[in-house]
Amino acid sequence: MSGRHTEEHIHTVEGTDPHLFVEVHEPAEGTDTGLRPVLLLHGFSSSTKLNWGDTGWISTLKSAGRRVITVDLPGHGQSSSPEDLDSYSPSRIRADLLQIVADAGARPVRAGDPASGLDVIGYSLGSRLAWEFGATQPELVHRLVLGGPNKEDPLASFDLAAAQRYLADGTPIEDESTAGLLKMAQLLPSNDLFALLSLIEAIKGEPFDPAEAVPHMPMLLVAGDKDERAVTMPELASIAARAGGMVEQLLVPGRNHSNAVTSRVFKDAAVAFLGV
Amino acid sequence: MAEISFPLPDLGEGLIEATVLDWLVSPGDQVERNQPLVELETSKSALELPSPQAGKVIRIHGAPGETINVGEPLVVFEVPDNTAGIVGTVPQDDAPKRRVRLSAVLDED
Amino acid sequence: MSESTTAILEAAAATETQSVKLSMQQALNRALDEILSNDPKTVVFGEDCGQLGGVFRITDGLQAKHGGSRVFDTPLAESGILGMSVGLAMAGFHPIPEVQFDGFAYPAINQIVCQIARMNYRSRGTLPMPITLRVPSFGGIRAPEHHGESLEALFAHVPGLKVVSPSDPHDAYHLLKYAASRPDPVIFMEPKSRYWQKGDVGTSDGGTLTGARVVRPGRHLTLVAWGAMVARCLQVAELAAEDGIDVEVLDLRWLKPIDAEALATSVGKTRRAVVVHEAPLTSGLGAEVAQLITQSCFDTLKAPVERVTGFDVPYPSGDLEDEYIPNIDRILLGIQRVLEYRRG
Amino acid sequence: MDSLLPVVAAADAAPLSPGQLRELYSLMAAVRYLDTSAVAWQRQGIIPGYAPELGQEAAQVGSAYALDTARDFAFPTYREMGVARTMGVDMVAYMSTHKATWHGGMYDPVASRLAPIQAVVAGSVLHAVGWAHGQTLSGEDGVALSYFGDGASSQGDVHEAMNFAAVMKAPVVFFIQNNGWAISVPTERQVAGGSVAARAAGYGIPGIQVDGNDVVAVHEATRNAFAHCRAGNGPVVVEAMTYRRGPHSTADDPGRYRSLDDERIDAGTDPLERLRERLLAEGVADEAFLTAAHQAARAEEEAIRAGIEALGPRPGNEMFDFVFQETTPALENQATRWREESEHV
Repeated sequence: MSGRHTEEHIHTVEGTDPHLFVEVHEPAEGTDTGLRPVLLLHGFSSSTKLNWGDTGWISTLKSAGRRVITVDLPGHGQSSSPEDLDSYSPSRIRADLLQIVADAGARPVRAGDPASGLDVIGYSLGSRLAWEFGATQPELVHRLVLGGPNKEDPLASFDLAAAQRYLADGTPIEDESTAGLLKMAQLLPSNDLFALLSLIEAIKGEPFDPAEAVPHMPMLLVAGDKDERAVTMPELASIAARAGGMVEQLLVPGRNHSNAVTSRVFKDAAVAFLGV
Repeated sequence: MAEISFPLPDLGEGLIEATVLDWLVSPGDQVERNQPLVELETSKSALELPSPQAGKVIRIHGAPGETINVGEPLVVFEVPDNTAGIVGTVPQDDAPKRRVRLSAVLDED
Repeated sequence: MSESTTAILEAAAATETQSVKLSMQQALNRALDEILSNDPKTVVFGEDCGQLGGVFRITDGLQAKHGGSRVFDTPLAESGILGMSVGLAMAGFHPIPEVQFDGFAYPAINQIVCQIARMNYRSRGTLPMPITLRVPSFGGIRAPEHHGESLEALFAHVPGLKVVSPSDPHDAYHLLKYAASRPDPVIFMEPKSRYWQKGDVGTSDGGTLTGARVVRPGRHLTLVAWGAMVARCLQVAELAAEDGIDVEVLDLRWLKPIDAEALATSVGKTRRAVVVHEAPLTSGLGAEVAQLITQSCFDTLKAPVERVTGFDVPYPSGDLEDEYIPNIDRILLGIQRVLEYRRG
Repeated sequence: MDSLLPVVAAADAAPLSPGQLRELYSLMAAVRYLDTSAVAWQRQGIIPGYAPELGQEAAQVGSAYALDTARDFAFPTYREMGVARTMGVDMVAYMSTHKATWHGGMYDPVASRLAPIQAVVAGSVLHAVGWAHGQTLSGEDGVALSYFGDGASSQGDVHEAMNFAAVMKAPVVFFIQNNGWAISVPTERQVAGGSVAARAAGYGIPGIQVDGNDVVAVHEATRNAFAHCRAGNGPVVVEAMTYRRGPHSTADDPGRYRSLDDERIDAGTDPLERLRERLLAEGVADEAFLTAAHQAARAEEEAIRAGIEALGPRPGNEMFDFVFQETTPALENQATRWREESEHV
């Protein structure tokens, strides 16, 4: 894996270091566009490697001359799994992200300076975090690309008690969404289930309300046309549009929530949308 | 020219098959090592498979939506079978060129 | 081994044909494969010989087929590779080490000259050294320094070593198998500029594997050569035929022991000889060959034996390679000098 | 002396028995007597030259005593007479190398498990690695014991050997007799990094230093190293700190590079004397045993000297006979020519 490993950075947020695994990937040699860095935020039960590395996103962005910042969410990938619930809350994660991108060199948008600001690409849960990050950091975030987005976080309706019963004694889970998400989490032996359940619990404490804080920067919403988790994408788009932002939507033909992410159509659209 | 078949590799964590989402190359394309070849989906994730080597693609296996088992042929490359080692070039046997002519009277004793 | 090579070999086996068309690369690869299959004491190793299959792919696929304990990579240290070969031979193995390029035999000279060549002697025959040292040799591929050298005279001068160099895929296949089956150390010099040209390899019968081989019969003059120079001499012979001169080409093959009888027979018939080699002139094997011919054919020789060779300069860079390696015109001029010679 | 070896290596080895301690003394006495006699032989014109190992008896006997000639193999240089004697090599056949009878000596290296005598001092270190790797490939449990000195440790082949052995986890004991001198150059101007054993760390293998004048300590260290190798843990470096009490060879004059006072101070206690005092103090042996050991050593030396004196030159045809397993026409011709022109029958 190329990239500079910045785990030695020592800035703490709220007095604690969340030990998130951060990498900065420099543009492919000779391609540097001089544009602002791109922050990638992966989905639930995924990781930088699965969501962005194996799918070709990092190499695509690097080849497009972009500097890329990746971070594994707490309890995911190579990040540690903190024991305290607070480390998993979306608000705390947003604070950590702010510190990480600042350490990686992102600076507030300045008119006429293409190197200033930060573009953010999220997928699924990462899109929710990106939406909120954009809404709360209007001076920093330049543009957003949200993949597989949903106006309500499916994790908020996750039946935590049923999941814990299932894990304890195998009692079947009635709620289909909960059962599906848990199955997805269990498929990867490397996943830390305790950490993932902590994340869900923390998210339930701070459910997604897109209307509460709406990002005003231009955004591109992308989902597979078979993505059942993103059927509310048009509603999200209209929330953003009502708030005055420029919103584009793209449906990837034939793709669903789990396989839209590799799509060339998605990547090409994102690179073009952010390449200004 | 030699053909080198690249079978579907083990994509990790005990997966035995993958479904083709989309091919990013076509037969006849010259690809570089690490260039994305194909989008695949497994039961766990979707991914882009980079080319293990440089060469010309001559066959691809599996239309979008089809499933391929680990170990089955995925793509066949054509590579020159006379590449030099780590240094140097492969010499060509050109038609012999001469300036000198033999002019001798052989005394056959 | 590439898929196409395998296919060719399988097709050949299926139809029981007596010969297959292979490059020298493929022929050597196949010979090593068979040696490993037939002799459980054989081990093949060197820098990048395992996983990569050697920089010239001579050991391609052998590790996968025969396992990492029989075909393996070593650290980058030629003296270590050859010294280890001595110990393996002492333990009853039949090592086939590779020195990646001829110029890197120099760091191993101590082990080759002081140990491999002498252990049988030192131990009064109780510790034979059945080691076949493969050395990609000679120039012709525009390689950097130390990647093209002609060390045959150096090796041939060392008591206890045998030296052989094949000139085509057929001989490469059979001579390698033969060398590996012998109890003495053999320096196996592979003409790297000939690795890629294909030729018929008769798989059932290698013919006589000791001594020299007449690759083109002729009446008027003998061209003596080995390794990559054999192909060039064959081209020269065809051109000479256009001028009415019938040239015999003798591929010496074994540079130690040299087949003095074959020299005597050939030159006894043609009465004229030119010896061609890439190595520098002075104290090159051409001198040895000329002496052997003079010894046996002095009375009937029509002219002194001519030598067309490289010069007494370090092997030059690729751009000057064609100036250094005997070319067609220089060989023709050598022939002309012999033809023009008149006594007294 | 510090050791990085796992304790497990020595756990199942009993301490040396009184009988073994007495045997070590007998061996050292025989070696001492033969060594000093060989210097005299040279003065008397019986042999043209000799490389004494006076003072290194404990290092040589103690280490070779740990070797199992049924499965192990030793790789000497040219100063390992004590090793040969301990391994039970025919000493007339061994000493014949110093008679200039045959380079590698007349003994059978395969049967005796001692490689031919070797003048390129680091050359055989790589052979030990190759032989040891052969044990791994054959699934056998033999260990190679490679002898060399502080001088040889400067050779590149020693580095290549240690690196190869470490990479391949070859069962080799690199046994260094650091006798303080590489002919005229003292260790401090020969060995950088403090010691040869210290280099082992760079290869990730255990390196131990041992008092090379204490035969029991040498033996235990070597025995532990063998156990470490045999257990599949890869190579070990053992550096026995000793002192070359004599000259480099019978042609060498140490007075040109060290004084008698230096020798007295640096050599420490004579290893044979040390063992003698220990045996007496522990009641393992009495004066009668010691006297008998010295008498046996003298008798042995006399028999070996008689054998050496009786040893005529080898027939000249052997020059040709052992070059190859399969001779060549050219060599046959030369042998014929030699017979016709030079053989005095």
